[in-house]
Amino acid sequence: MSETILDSSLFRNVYCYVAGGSEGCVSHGYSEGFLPAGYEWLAFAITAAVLAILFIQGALGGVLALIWGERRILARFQNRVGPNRWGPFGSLTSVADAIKTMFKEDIVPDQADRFLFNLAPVIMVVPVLMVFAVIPIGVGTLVADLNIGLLFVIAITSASGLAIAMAAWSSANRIAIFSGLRAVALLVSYEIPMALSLLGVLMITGTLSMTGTIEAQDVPFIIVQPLGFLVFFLAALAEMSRTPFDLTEAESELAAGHLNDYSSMKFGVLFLAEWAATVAGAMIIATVFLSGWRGFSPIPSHIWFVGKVVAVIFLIIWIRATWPRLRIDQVLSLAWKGLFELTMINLIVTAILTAAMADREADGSLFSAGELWIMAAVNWAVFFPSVYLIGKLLASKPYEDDSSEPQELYPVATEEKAFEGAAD
Amino acid sequence: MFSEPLAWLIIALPVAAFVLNGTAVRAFLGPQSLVAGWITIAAVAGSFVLSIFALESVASDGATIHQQHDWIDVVGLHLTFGILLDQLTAIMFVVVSGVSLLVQIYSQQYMHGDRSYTRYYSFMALFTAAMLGLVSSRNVIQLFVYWELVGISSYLLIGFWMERPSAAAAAKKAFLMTRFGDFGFLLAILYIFSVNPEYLDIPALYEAVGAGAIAASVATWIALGLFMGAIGKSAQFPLHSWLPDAMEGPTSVSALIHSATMVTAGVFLVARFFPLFEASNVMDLVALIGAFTAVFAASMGLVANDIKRVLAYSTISQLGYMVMALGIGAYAPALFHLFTHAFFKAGLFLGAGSVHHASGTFNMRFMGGLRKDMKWTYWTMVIGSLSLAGLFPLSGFWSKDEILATAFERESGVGWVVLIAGLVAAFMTAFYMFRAIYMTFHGEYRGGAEVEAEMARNANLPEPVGLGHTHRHESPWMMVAPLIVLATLAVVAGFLVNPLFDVGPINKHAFATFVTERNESVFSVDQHGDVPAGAEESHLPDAVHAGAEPEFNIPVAAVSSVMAAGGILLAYAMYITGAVSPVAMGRRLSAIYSVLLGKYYFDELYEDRIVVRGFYNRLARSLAWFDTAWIDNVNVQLAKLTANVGRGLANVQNGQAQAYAAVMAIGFVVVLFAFLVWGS
Amino acid sequence: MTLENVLLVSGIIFAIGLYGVLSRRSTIALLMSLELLFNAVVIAAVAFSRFTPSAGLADAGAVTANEVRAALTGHVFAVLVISVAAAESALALALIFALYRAKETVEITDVSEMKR
Amino acid sequence: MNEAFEVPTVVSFAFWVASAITIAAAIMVVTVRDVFKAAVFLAGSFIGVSAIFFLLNAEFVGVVQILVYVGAVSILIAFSVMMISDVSHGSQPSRARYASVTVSALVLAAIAVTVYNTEWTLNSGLTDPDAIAGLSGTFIEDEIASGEGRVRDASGIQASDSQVVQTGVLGDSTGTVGALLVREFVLPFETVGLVIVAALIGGLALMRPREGEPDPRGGG
Repeated sequence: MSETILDSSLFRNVYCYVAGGSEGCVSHGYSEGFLPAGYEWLAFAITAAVLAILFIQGALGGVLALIWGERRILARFQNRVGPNRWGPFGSLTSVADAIKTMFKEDIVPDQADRFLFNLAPVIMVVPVLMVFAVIPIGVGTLVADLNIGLLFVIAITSASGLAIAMAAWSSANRIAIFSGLRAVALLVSYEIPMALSLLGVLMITGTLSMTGTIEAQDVPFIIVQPLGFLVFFLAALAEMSRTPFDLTEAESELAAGHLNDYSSMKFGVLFLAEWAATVAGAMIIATVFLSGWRGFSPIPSHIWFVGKVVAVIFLIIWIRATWPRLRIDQVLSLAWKGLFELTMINLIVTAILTAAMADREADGSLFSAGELWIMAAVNWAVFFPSVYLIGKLLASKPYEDDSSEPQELYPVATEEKAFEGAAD
Repeated sequence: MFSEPLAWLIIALPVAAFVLNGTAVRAFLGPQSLVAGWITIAAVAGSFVLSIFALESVASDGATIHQQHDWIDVVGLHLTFGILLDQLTAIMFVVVSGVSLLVQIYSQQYMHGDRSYTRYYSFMALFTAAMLGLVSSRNVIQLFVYWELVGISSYLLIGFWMERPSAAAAAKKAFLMTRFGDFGFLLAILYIFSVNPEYLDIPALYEAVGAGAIAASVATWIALGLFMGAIGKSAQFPLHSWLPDAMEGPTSVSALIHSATMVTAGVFLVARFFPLFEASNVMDLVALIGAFTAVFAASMGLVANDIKRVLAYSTISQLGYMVMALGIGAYAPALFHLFTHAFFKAGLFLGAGSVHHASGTFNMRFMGGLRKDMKWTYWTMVIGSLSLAGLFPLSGFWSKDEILATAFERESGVGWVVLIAGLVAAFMTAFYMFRAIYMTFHGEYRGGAEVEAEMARNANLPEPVGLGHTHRHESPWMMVAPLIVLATLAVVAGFLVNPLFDVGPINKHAFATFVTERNESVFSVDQHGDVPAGAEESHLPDAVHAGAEPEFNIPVAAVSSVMAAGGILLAYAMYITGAVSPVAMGRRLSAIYSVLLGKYYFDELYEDRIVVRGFYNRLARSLAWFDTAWIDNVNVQLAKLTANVGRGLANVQNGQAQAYAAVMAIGFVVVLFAFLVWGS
Repeated sequence: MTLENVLLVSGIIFAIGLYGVLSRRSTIALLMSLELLFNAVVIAAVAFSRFTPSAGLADAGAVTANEVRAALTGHVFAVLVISVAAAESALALALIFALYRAKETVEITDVSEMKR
Repeated sequence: MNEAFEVPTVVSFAFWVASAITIAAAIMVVTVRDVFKAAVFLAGSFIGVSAIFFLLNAEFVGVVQILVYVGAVSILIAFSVMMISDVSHGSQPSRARYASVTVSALVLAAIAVTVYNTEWTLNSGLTDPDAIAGLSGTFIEDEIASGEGRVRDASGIQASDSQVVQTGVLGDSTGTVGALLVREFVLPFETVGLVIVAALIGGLALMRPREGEPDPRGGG
């Protein structure tokens, strides 16, 4: 189709294999494909389908691996063995679970709105899978190098709130609706710090493209943008509804919230979407803050990327194993009173730094490693006092619940929380 | 050469202190944090050091006119701003930042424990910044902005203890009366603008005046307006009555704002536009108003019982001195007096604060005998009073004497008036200052704040506000040290700065020469120096005319010294020996006494006669009648008509928003089709 | 896809939104229809930006980068309109909530205090 | 017809598909009873509009459309529907249905007639090669940034001129729109910011529980 799309080597490889004779491919050195000229649109469709299947399968595989890995690692943390029966080290347990889920009965509640009830899993999973298309998992290995990649990711993932609202509403279940309300409030709140924390990175790179972001990272942005990383990481945890922000599907309290009435493969798809979101989130963090596929030479870029993603996922699991869950008011006030301020501080400091640093506007070049190190030094100097200050301000006002005392009503709730990890 | 960023830094440092105190310190460290004081002291100290450098730079390199920056640049309006660092500015820089620094140090103890300590320091920093900006403004509108900033910070500080109704009222009064004068200032600015917007730039104005490009009549109107602003700010007659009331603010505020700096802004304004005044016909008016104020205010000071009010009247009187000096063209002596007056008057005010610290009251009737308890305060105040009275060889003597000598030299009618007024005022000044000293420090202790409160209770009067606790001892060193510094300056500043003959490295008439002969943009150099090319046609006054080298006139000095000594002696006779009974004197001259005690009934004139009777009863009533009988009536008839029409049309409104939207859409379609059919 | 066709699509969406504004009774549904109106306008703005030249480009001759940028004014307006629409919807929802709290209803036909 | 402004058939086809989806979803929005379902269709319609934007080479506007409308506005509306129990039983169409249809049809007719009766000055009528190069070809980014350089044809660019050569305005609009927003249109941009702040504060003020009323945080 257009030159831009052919920049992606992955796409080019498949496309030009199918339609090698087309104009763009010849200039890239491909000789001949098996489709005649004039059928470029067919080649395009075939390529798209092939890549889509490839990436969805990849994402699914990643999710299965993640589920297995999480259960194993959590078990380690909790001094258990974890799944170890099916396959080597229990690695096929997830597959078995998936098969079991598929063969369960598909139940639709009587009062449910069938249309929305069936649509919700689709809306939930499609945006997450679309995110995989713009993440470069190696040099040139991505479906589409959008020049608005980061914005695309933020925009596309924001649709998941609608899916949750649909799932909750169509279940016609009070608990699901309450859970859905909480989830939507949480998602909407955390989208703001998430987007704003990326602005700091954006100011430094001057591009929204994922590839451009990686290329700008002579120094990984986790070092240059500590505040941005902290906020983005926490906001991403909340968006993926991971511990400690997983109160929307708190199994012990809300009976898995908006997923309550789903069963069989619809449940499977919703569940898949959440875990795929974790993988996607870890990939974005690795791309934006850990310099993506960059590394030193003998090890191929794909391995670097996967290694970084695994590290981020391990961190997420670690947090799940160690931290208790927050209350909804704590979660929301963290977003509005904590992370929002931190992003503002980060934005101001970064804006001043980028303005003061170089005349990038004049020559259009990126910041050099030295300049990035200076930025990193200033940002770290700002990081500690501001986190301390905001933390102090947040901690200074305990929540006063004047309506009732929930602890008296449910005295066992706290104990259940302690064993929540073991229930997996 | 003093670079422009440094000059801006002089202003920016207190601004930074203001912002820091007002936001961060108050929010994070609380309203009583001592840090606020240290921040302001550090900032003002920085400004002071930079001011010294600025003065040194001007002394060695001459005036620096920094470049203009665009402020507003739209069609038909081009405003600029910039720094004008000339001799006048340099001296004002040093005076303002120096006195401010001492006052800030003093306040650290004086305001200790006040519940709005941080607010005090942020306002003081704001004031200092505004005053420093005022004296260094290059553009008249820039100057006006700072002028109003000075006014607002004065308002905020007078009303600092706003929980007291009297303080709030005093702040309001000060603000309104100075605003009244500012109105004239604003008119003058508008007039300058209408004549030629370029003249808003002060150096350009100097140049135009020097080239005779501004007609005398034009200059007169501008100068009148400017002088109106000066009258308001410098509390000259007839806009004087706000200054005594302004003593409701903290004493340190009075010391900084209402004696040494802000009130001299009016004098500064006249000095800043001195060539314009010279070219106009208002110089005599300036001299007469100044002379009248000098005597008039001093006379009210004779009978005041509140020590701060005595000092306030004295301030007005001394400002009148400066204004009348400017009026007779004695530019250098006026500034010299401004310079010396700043030190001893600030010292006296700080001393009054120190006395209040010990006795808990400002009312001199309840003081007495404090000499034994507070030696440092006593001696510094005596030195200040002697200097203010103008006794040889203290600084007040030299500066006052130059004014009188110049008046004597003028040998004109106005000159004689000024001379006589100056002598009378000198006598009165000496009397009331020593009356104050004797009532405060000599005799028996009369109980202080507790007794005053008790007497008020016995007489069924409301308890006087602002009373503290009596604990008779010397104030802490942080308060005494500024007093000592100021007293030292009051002793030596006058002679050392502007000696009659060469003293070591200091040249003869160093100060006067500095502000006049070196100031070539305002004064053409006299016959001693080089006459610049084209100076023959120049309309600028020459330096000698502006009082650069007055002859030391021994008869005048002797007469003024005798007058001052006579005043002191009279006070001694009345309040120490009792040879002349104050009570008997008051009874014999009861008519004059009550007029003086009633402050010539100016407050009553303004509030009762002019505002209540004039405005409210006459003007407002007649306007109200016109309003009801004509304007309202027309409206009522129109409203009735509208109501009748509306009642008929109301049925169109059915309250359904969608119906309105539908009508709107139909209207859109109609307009569009009409356009398609008949349009284009 | 010509300018006329895009504008026609925009007009159709506008008309649908207008129908919604005129016929729905629930204020929330009304708000949704309003958003459709906004969208129609934004489509038109972007379409003009895509298909019509800016003033400087219309007369052949020198073309500067600024004039090329001016061709994207429509996009800028689109972004501004979208932002304002977002603010508007937030405020409208707050109004709806306030209405619901005050009158226990969100039907616009029940809100006719402005009558007479 | 210039080559550069010709719309490919595939894009045209995609446009009609997107328009059909958008219009169908929009019709559902205004006709369906269940308000929540209407909100979901509204989101669908928004996505369709965003697709139209992409096809009109307005990628940035398209993404903003998804971000703001799908990600925020429709979620907010769905949220409100969930909070306000009054609408859960659906929204009855008002009595003025047929009048509304008439009025809307009139407006549509007016728009259609206007659109097809106007002589539009189209880009495709341009003959100046510079203009065509600027609108469809390539040019150097820093010239655009400074606003001074003349647009040059892609072939005229030497490698030394600039490292960054980007596709023409109609190809990649994001950077240019961003520059426009913070340079030429900075005042409207800031004003919109103010409007949003005002709307937020207004919303908060309206939602605040008044004296004696139950706290809305109690949940609808």
